[in-house]
Amino acid sequence: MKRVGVFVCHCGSNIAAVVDCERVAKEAAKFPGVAFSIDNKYMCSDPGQDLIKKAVEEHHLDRIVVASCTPRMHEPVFRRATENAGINPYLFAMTNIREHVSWIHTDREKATEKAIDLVRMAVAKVLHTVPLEKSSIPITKRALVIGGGIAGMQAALDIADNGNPVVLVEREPTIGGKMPMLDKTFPSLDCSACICTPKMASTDQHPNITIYTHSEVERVDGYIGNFQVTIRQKAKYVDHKICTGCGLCETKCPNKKIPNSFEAGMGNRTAIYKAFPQAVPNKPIIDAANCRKLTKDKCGVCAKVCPTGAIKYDDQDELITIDVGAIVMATGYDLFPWKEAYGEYGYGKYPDVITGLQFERLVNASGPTSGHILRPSDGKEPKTIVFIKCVGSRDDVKGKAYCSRTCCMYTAKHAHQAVDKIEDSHVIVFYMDVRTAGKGYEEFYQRTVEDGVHYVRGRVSKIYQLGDKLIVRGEDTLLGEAVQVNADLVVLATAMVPSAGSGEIAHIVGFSTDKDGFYQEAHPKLRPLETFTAGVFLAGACQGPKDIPDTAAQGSGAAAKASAVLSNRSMETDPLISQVNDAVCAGCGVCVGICPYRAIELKEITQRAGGKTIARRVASINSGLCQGCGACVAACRSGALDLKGFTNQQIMAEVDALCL
Amino acid sequence: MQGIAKQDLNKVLETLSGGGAALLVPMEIDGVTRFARWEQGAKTALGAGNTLLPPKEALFPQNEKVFNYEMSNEEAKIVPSAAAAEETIILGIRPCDVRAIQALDNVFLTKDYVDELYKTRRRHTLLIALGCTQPAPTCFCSSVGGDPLQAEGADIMLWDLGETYGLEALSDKGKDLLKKIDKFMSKSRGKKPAAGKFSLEVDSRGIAEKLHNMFEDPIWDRWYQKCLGCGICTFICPTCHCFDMQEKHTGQWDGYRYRCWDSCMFQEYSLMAGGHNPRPTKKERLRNRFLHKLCFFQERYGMLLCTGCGRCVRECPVGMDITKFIKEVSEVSLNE
Amino acid sequence: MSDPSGEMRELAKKLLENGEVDRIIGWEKGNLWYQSPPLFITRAEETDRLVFDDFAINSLVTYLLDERDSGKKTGIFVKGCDSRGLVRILQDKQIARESVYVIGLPCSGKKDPRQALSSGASESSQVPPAAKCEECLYPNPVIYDVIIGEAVEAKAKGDRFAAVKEIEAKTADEKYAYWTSQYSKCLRCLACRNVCPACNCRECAFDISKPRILAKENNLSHNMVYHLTRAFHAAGRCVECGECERVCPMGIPIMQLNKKIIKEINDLFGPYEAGVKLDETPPPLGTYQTSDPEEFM
Amino acid sequence: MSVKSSDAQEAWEPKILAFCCNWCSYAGADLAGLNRTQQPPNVRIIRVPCSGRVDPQFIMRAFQDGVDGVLVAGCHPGDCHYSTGNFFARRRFLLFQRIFDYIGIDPGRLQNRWISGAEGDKFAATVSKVTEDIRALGPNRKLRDEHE
Repeated sequence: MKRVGVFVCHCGSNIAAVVDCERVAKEAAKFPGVAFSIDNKYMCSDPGQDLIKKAVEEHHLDRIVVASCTPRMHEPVFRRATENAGINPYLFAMTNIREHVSWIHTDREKATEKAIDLVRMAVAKVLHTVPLEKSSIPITKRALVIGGGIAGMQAALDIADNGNPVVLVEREPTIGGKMPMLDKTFPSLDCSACICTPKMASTDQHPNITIYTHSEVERVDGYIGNFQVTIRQKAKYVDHKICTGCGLCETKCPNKKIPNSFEAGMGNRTAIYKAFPQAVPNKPIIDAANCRKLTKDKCGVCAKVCPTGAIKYDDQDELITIDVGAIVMATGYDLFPWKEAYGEYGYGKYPDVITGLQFERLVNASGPTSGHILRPSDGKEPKTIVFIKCVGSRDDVKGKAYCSRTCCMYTAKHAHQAVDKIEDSHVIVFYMDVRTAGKGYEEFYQRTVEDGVHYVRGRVSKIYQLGDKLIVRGEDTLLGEAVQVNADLVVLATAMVPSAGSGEIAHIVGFSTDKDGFYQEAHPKLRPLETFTAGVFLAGACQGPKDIPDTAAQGSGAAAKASAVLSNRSMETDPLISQVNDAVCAGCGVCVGICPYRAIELKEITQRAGGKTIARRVASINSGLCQGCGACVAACRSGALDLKGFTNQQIMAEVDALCL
Repeated sequence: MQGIAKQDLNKVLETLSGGGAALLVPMEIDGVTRFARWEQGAKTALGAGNTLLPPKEALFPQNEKVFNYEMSNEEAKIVPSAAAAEETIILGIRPCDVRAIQALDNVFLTKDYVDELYKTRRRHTLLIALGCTQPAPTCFCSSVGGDPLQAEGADIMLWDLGETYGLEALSDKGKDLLKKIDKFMSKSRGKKPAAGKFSLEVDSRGIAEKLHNMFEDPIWDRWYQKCLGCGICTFICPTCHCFDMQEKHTGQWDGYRYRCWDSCMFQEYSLMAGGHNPRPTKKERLRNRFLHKLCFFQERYGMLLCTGCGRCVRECPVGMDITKFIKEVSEVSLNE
Repeated sequence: MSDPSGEMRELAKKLLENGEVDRIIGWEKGNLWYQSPPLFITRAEETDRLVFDDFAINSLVTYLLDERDSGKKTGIFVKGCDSRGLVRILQDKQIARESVYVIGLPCSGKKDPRQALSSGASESSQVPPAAKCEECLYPNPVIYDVIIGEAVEAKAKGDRFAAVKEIEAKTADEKYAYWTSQYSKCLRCLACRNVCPACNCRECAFDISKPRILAKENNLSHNMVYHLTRAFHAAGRCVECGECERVCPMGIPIMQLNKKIIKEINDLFGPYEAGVKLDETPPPLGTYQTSDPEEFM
Repeated sequence: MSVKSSDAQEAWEPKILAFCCNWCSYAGADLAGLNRTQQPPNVRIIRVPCSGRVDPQFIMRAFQDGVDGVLVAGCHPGDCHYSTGNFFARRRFLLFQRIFDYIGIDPGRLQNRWISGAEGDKFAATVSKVTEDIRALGPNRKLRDEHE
């Protein structure tokens, strides 16, 4: 016979002022299974919790019900109190007679009746509880960071500094991401490369960090603490163990006219190349598609000139398998492909309509023009420069509905640089709004305006070429009049979009993306770094557009989350998760597709049936992944699945208790 | 033979139900023919042959309260349920169904076991049987020891003579009842009619003895496969009488225990508390049903538990035909 | 339609003789002229018993569930409606596709033995077509290894949901009175469940005693819950074979509820035909669209 | 299970059951309490992790047992703590409400709402509205497992 103890809290006068707690306790004593029942001024106080302990001893209770405040606050407290009293903490039920009764009702009689009902339901539920134990899963103390931009480097460094090994996988031949391409950073106008390349070097040199560049994650199995990752190291054709990075091969390579993506198409590179002089690793690879040796079996110059014999034309892709305990996603962003969407800006047919990133290369001292702003068409210095903001952002017809957050500031920076670098320049910015939320951002923008940059509120409706001028037509919506500018150069502040292939890698790792393809955080406010897949965290622009300080902060945040996972040898899992009754499960698999955490798979079991042993497949719950939402349970027709702590039987008992 | 004119039937029914007795006659209700309480103006289905639902529910309802209980944390109290004691007349019951009630009497009233609930109902029930002149295509009472025209065990026997119903009291209770409707009685010229031809016929002699040795016979492997495992045959059978006992809570502490029809064709029927099922597949369950009908009951009570009403033959959705089974059994040669 | 029995027997014989299948499920002639019940054979010499006449109405596919663990291969005959039931069972992973050899039979409609009896007919030509066949949308098998006979045209005419709309037009109390009159009749014989290809669980929720979701007591409330639960469990999965309604001895219009659900699923979540394509995504209640109708704001 | 059919005589008060998901609607109810937003005392809440946990079986059971109305509340679509649970719940209950309507149970007796943890006022307003609706419909007898 089960022996339930019921404890009714007054919460000072918070409950007792409206609910007759003594009467609730007296009524509760008559409920089936209740062996002891009492009311008390403050159940959460030490004397209140001691009361539970004493009552358990004196009345040999084996289950506890506390009627007090919201379980969202004190459930852990009373679970512990139950445990301290020598009872399994899950043989406990709590009901809320404060927020849901005394604070919202004034009629003492009706409030008391409601409280009695709620206690009866909790008693009915607790009678159907069974002892539950937390289980534990081992943790592999190593992290994987996917993406070697500023977010990924920051995350890798912080995890590594925490003492855990990190594997950093970067698709490009160098880490660094987009930041080294930038000239200056707003609002401080620091040299971007000057603060970024030391970070790249630190990442490279950190003893706990292993970098795989020119590599992609091909497969991820397992779950938090226990991921198995397969990395494809693409063929580099240069043995980096031998190569000294002397650079001789690059100077001798005859194929010199390959557009360099690092220069955003504004400059060229050779077929054997490093993306830029400070690339990490600072060793070249061969771009197989453009190498004459690899495509036509001619040339072979690099092998001939290489002083160490590092060139390996027969290099192959290599698959590397590692175990990790946590994963940080830092796959960054790309620019919105404006040429496909904006006919009014010429679909890319005017060479002097460029993007902000291209402008970065133009003003960069290490860029193709050595930092002189020269327009691509004729190499002349532009005098009149038009900047257009929100190209692809805040435009749900042609582009994206969202704001890309960084464009207002980098456009202000660009405008400032143009005014600064070009004498007698005339700089016009077409904008929808100016958004400068950030430390020192508004001041920077005001400075730009004071510099003489002309801000026009309105969209540009048309750009066309006339002679060597670009005719920019728009509207000044503040003055309500048409505006025309005869410009030498037009710079588009294009939207940020998730980097190419980010959806595929999300699928491989096993979490979801939002409607724009950015990675879906577990909660937009309170869990911005987590995904729904336990052990997978987000950093940087892969989660949504953001600037460098936010990205760095998120990198550190994700690192803290990942480090927390790796800080233990094993981790406890909440026992309030789904369970399968193998005998009942028919293995239809409807639950597999419903689980948002990929926590259910069909596994084979053997079973005795009709005198023989048969093998069949049934659902199986991964306790490391299941979060206990119960969606699978409600979808299970036969009732083979159930949710511990919220079982069908418990809920039915609560329903019955309400009415009987 | 005495008789009543068919045109007086309503008045006769009115008189019979007038004394406060429940008069159950075949009626069609929401598309189902069954024995239901006749009230003034109700249309009978006397001529429609066998009802879909047998009259057993009048004596053995699908749900029946056994006792009430009241409990507290200290004690439990049982309050016996008062058995219904309403006078009941079942009119229009066919001879096969009367024989079925005799089988139920055997189960519930003999062999040192008396079921009080059944006994009370039975004692207050009077049977007015209607002989069958034209057997339905699924009828086979004559093949299992029945007589379509004579219902031994009924209180009154009726025959459809065209314009009139011929009448004959078979018991003292029947004679007393006939006095009540004396004024509608006339001397009928007709005599007990002759039975029509059966289209289903099978020789069931010796079936019990033969099946006694056929528990492990391969015949069951052939027969169980098409069975759906549903309970149609048991629920519409006039003789099937298995029940389950369950409790229903009507309050925190109060409730009642009831019994309700169960079916040996259900997987859950023979499932034991620990999870073992001695009749794990449809084969064992079908075997049990047929053996109970055609062997075990005969051995215990001296009659088959099949009265040839043909309901299962008619209603089984997979065409399970007990006459065909009997025939196949008779063709089996048992070599020791 | 010409009688395909000859071809059926020949094929069945070949399949059993060369060991391609371990058994065949088809139909045979019953004791009475209006019965063609299911037939199970394992020996080539029994194949002459196979028939495919007006009364071969039973779907045979649920019998595959009885042998789902045996590892045996079954040759099975399917009509259009039966084949959708087979797809249902395959999609629910209850049997492997390799464990069945599917012989398709285009079907222009069958007759119901109970109707034959109640109509007082003495031969097949006097018996009207079965109710479920009048509404047939898929007379040709949607899945098969081999097909015997020519494809036939769907004969369903008029509004598929006419009966549903008639009920929808009633007031709440009229609806409830209607369903009360129907569900009060239910014996809970479970024939509708046992014959249903969508009811392919190993253990039915109704048979589980902890918690018992449905009391064994037979009353209107429990009968309603039985029927609503069953319909909801089959929601988006019902293949409209109509077997549930055919086997019901009490004449409960079970398909009127199933069809209502089909109609609503089509309206709410877009057109969907259960059991038509083997490689289809999860049934409508096993998935969602963020753009699903929003009524709960 | 089931109910005594004696509630007609005394002043009838609607008996309403609410299933609230732990993360949004239950938190919304807590917030309404915190704000001391007065509500009719007719609703009893069963806390579940997610609206996706709510099996229509529970709702039928509640009506069998004798409640007059049921409210199922969850996070707004897109805000589910478990990301997708309420999308499944939405499909399930869009359909189930229509089934209820079809057998003659007034759709007002089974209501669904999305209520976030920040919407204490919405929670209180919903409780008031549902209570009013059910009061207007009167005691429910349909689907009820009645006995003497």
